[in-house]
Amino acid sequence: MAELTYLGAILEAEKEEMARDPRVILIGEDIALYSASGALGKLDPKRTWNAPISELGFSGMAVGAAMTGLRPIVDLTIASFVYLACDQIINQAAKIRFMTGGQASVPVVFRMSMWHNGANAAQHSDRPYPMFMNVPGLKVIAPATPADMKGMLKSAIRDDDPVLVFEDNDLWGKKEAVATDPDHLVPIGKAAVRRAGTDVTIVSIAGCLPHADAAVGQLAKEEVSAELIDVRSLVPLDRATILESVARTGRLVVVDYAHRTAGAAAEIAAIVAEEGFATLRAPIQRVTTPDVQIPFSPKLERPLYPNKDRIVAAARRILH
Amino acid sequence: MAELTYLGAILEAEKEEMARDPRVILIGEDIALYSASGALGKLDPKRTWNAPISELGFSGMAVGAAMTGLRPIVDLTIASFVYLACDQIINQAAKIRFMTGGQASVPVVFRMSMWHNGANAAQHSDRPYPMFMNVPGLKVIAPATPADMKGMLKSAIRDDDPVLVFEDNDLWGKKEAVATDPDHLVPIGKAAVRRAGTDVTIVSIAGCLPHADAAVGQLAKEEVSAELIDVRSLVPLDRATILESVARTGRLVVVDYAHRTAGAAAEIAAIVAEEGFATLRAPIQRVTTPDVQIPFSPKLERPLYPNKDRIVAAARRILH
Amino acid sequence: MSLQVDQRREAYRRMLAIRSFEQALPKRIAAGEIPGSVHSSVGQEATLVGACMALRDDDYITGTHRSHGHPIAKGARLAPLMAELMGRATGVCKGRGGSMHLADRSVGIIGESAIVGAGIPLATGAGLSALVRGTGQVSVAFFGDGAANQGVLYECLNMAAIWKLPVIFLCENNLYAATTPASTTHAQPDIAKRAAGFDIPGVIVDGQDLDAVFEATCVAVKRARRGEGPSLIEAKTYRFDEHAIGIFMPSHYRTADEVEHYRRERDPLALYRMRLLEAGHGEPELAGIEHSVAQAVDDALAFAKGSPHPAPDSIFDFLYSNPIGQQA
Amino acid sequence: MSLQVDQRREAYRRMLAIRSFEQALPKRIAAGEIPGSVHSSVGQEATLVGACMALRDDDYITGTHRSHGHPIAKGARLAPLMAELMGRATGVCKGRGGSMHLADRSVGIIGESAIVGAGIPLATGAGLSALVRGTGQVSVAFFGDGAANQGVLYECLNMAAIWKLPVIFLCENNLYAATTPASTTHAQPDIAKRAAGFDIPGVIVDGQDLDAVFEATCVAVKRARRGEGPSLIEAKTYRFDEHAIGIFMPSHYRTADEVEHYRRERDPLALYRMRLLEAGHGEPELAGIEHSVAQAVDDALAFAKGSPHPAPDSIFDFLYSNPIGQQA
Ligand SMILES: Cc1ncc(C[n+]2csc(CCOP(=O)(O)OP(=O)(O)O)c2C)c(N)n1
Ligand SMILES: Cc1ncc(C[n+]2csc(CCOP(=O)(O)OP(=O)(O)O)c2C)c(N)n1
Ligand SMILES: [Mg+2]
Ligand SMILES: [Mg+2]
Repeated sequence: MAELTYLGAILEAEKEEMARDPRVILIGEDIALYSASGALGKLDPKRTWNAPISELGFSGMAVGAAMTGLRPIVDLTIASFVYLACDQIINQAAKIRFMTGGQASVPVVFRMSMWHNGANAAQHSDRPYPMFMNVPGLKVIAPATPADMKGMLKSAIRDDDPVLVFEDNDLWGKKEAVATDPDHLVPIGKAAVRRAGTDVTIVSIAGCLPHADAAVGQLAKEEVSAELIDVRSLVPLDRATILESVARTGRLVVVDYAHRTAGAAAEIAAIVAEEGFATLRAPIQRVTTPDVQIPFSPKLERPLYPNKDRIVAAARRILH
Repeated sequence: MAELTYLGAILEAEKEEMARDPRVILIGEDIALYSASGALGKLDPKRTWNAPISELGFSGMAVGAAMTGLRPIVDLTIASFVYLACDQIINQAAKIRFMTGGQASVPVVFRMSMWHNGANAAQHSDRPYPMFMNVPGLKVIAPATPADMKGMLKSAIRDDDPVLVFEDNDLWGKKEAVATDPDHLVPIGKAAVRRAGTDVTIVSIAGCLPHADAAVGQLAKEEVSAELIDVRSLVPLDRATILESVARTGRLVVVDYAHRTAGAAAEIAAIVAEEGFATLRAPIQRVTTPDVQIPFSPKLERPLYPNKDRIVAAARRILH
Repeated sequence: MSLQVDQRREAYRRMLAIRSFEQALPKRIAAGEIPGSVHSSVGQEATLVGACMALRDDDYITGTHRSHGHPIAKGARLAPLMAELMGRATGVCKGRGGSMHLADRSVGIIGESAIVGAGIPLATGAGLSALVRGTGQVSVAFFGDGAANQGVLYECLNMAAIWKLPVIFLCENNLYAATTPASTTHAQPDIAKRAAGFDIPGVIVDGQDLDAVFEATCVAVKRARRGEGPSLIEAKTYRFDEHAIGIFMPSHYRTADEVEHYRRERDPLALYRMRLLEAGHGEPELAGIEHSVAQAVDDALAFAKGSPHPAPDSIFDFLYSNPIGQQA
Repeated sequence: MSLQVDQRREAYRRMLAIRSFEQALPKRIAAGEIPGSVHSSVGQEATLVGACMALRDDDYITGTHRSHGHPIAKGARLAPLMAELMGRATGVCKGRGGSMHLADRSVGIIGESAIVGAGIPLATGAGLSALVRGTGQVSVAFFGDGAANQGVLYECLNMAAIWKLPVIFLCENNLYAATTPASTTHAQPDIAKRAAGFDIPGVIVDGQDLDAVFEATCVAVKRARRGEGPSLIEAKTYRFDEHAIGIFMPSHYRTADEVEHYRRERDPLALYRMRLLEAGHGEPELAGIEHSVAQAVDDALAFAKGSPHPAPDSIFDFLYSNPIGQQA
């Protein structure tokens, strides 16, 4: 085990996988920067491609490279730029294996970070994972701890399907002990039960985990036993763990930084309303960012996101 | 009133609005075709722009034109091409009014048709409205009848915000009597109760309406009184009409052609599980297209979509 | 570079195979055996085959919605293509792809994209892959004049140039994009001229002349394999049929005279046949090829019709490398 | 075309306003008064002002993430810009936009887009709009060398050319995109050369020379207003500061010598000041301008600091033309 930050975990995962597998390459804007900084060690120039600002083009190139023997990692830097690459991700990466009857695999990873509370305003603050959840053929992950980030990013790089990795820049500085074994993977598709509880199930998505965790702590002081599930992977989604928990607690709060309408929280609520209805004893609560663009002013931005108080309040609403 | 097909309603709405307001222009690929055919009458060449295949470019141009005094209608033809234009729709059209503190309006309409059962395969068969529902600042409509299409498309053209209009090519040939008054509008944001009922609420999205209607007919034969709501508008969504209906029936089936995960049906299910839980007497049912790409083979494609039998089966599951 | 004797035979065979394959389709569509619509490459055979004859078997190509010609030009077997058009389980894409997506991986095709222009970055990426893996392969992106207005082309020209990727950008300029004449949507008529801004050679060839296309492609391939980077080739060609067959398509956008002129004077098959005769290939030899191609198309039709449809419960196959537990 | 006496004064005033405005920021960031980071246009003032001096007040422009220079060059008042940087309700964008988005509509700015390249189609569309409405307005898209690799530029060059739109594509080529030298991401160094493929004039000017930029823009504007279509102008310029201020930015990607050279030899303000003196503008006159600009920046700071923050419950304002019933 070694102490790693969330950001360090990303670099470590890339470094290990690039060392392990010569097919792994990196492509993105300004990445000469971090390879130059030595963060990835000494690398063959043919393994890191410092790209022009051409998101659609190099994302599509990564798909073409993935079909022909490489395993590219595309660094899209900030998630708000992914819209430029949507056609290649949705119409190509997600569809090619299916559309060719399995003649081709598309082992490509698209990484992107989501920014909060940095006064970056509407064009640099999106959390667009919900839209990709609606696209069959993609896998979508949003790890919330350094250990998960390292283990799941490594799983993503070794996966034969396209994987979108959403990183929360809120978490970049977060530190914890992480496995150093280069073959230690965290599987894609399994949620983590962070705290066991009996009164209410709190499902946390991506960077909401610290807030949800704080909320569970607060609820414990009020003698409420909350179970905390960190979904980690949005597609595939670990329905079983969520349903099993709600079957015991009868109550569900879903916490998500993304916009409310047709988001990840809506999907989890719908699954439980459909398959867990018999055990549900109270209205499902979604604690999300409201449907508004992200403003520049920190005074406007900060209150928008889910936080401990909003989560605790949601739990209280359905407990009493 | 005059008999119009769904496709005819689109042309009639465009023709009337172009006659009414010189600021309305049309831009898209191969549209010289339908203006040449006379479908829009005699038009100033400065009002119809037969575009190169440059979806991102001309969508962005429409946004720029909308900010400077025009009211462009962008014909993206098939919805699967919208991914190319996502950046301009999501990062610009949806954000500009907010991001500039109201200095600019973006009265632009993006039209796109969704294809079913035509053996068009994965790259021509998407129903991508769910992803745009997650983007604040956009309005999203999916009318299911000629009268609604005419009245709502006209409302969209007169709206000061960007509106995405999803058309179902299943419905193109559908005919009905439509108001000829050029000022007859159908408002955006109001659902239509197509059939009143007391035992179960069936919420239909876009082109599912004929199937849902057939299902209601079938259920009536079985002495089940189903209420049928056609949402028509996805953003804004008429929550009140849905919640009020479920409050009476206690049961909900949501029918949608789009993929299941994080789709429009998930949002409606989540709203009811959150705000209508007290009145809900049975699990919510989503009848959707499963999370798989659309195959070429008609034998594979046809069974994927919601149809009368699947809707009736879903209703039965929660009635008995 | 010019084609050797048996290469000439093979080139003629492939051009004829495209033509005969395409010409067999309307009847099958009318009979309801082929669902949907098809986009035929009749008229453009010399461009497709001329380019592919300059390639190794393991070189990559990407094509377009007009997807039947590319695999045949690259040497694909006809039967799995025809079975795909009929949506059968034995189709090259297991019935999932259909007419706009006849990508046959066994001959190096990594995509026939029905999203106009979207195959271009795939081919560029395959070139990058070949470079990284050091295989000496090249990659050809086929695209239309319409596709040449998609911005992604310029992004890829630039990246291929700065990284000296072994990629050939091959524009099939058939003068129209669906119903839209290139003359109304292109600032100037020569797409090849757009290459100079990216320091890439841009050449124009007569796309109805197989040898001309072959030679230009050979030059580009040599350059690419030597590590000198990409080229753009614009083949001026013509589509003899309507944009699509099996769906209503207006024809007002070009004159009957123009179509007639190309069919009569600029038919790549007729032109090449004449050239073969001049070069000493006798009538019997050509008739032999013609007979065998006709037979191959008949065999493909029989194979396709005799093949099973995919089973509805196989719907989730090929979506992911492993099933992830989707629900029907 | 050359600038008249009072235009020269105004040009100097605007350049100086950009410089002084930008230079006031680091202290305010350090003091926590400006949240986030800012991208300064110091070094690029002659390009911005030279181009805008050739425009009418009602002409349109779109800018970039480096968004302070464009509005000031177009004549905007400083106070609402500064208030915006401080996230105040009196800001030009009511505190919603911030540093990357100082679009001031009152001077014709229809977008400062932080999505690299995305302002280009907006400006092209404004040109189309001017043409349709017959107003004689022109539209200028400012964009960087980095943005020049976004495909959308070529889509817009082409459409502007075929429809003869009154649009000027103005590339601020400051040699770097964030940490990436243009020499590593552009197939050849001159972005202007990419215009020829679209039959558009492409000219290169010294972006540190206000008069040169002004003259080139005048030619393009005249052409545009006459209905002859678009032009591309590439101004070779240089960014004196780091890519962004207020966030960690490495500086290894260019040498200190290079930066020093530009600051010393190629400072557009110093160069223009010298030219004004040569042209007979006396020291007292220039000192007067300098004093009034310093005062204006101070006033802007005071206005901004004295302004209220937006009220949290106003969050849904400006999202739609009418509230649609969003939930907090
Ligand atoms: C991105 C996208 N936009 C539009 C279409 C609709 N469409 C299909 S083929 C076509 C014309 C393509 O023209 P060109 O590239 O010249 O190829 P050709 O059909 O002439 O072979 C169009 C507009 C599409 N399939 N994809
Ligand atoms: C689409 C997109 N990709 C990447 C970025 C991140 N980014 C911000 S500024 C920048 C460099 C832009 O370079 P250039 O266009 O030359 O403008 P300059 O900063 O030099 O003024 C990059 C890559 C972005 N904002 N938008
Ligand atoms: Mg064409
Ligand atoms: Mg730059």
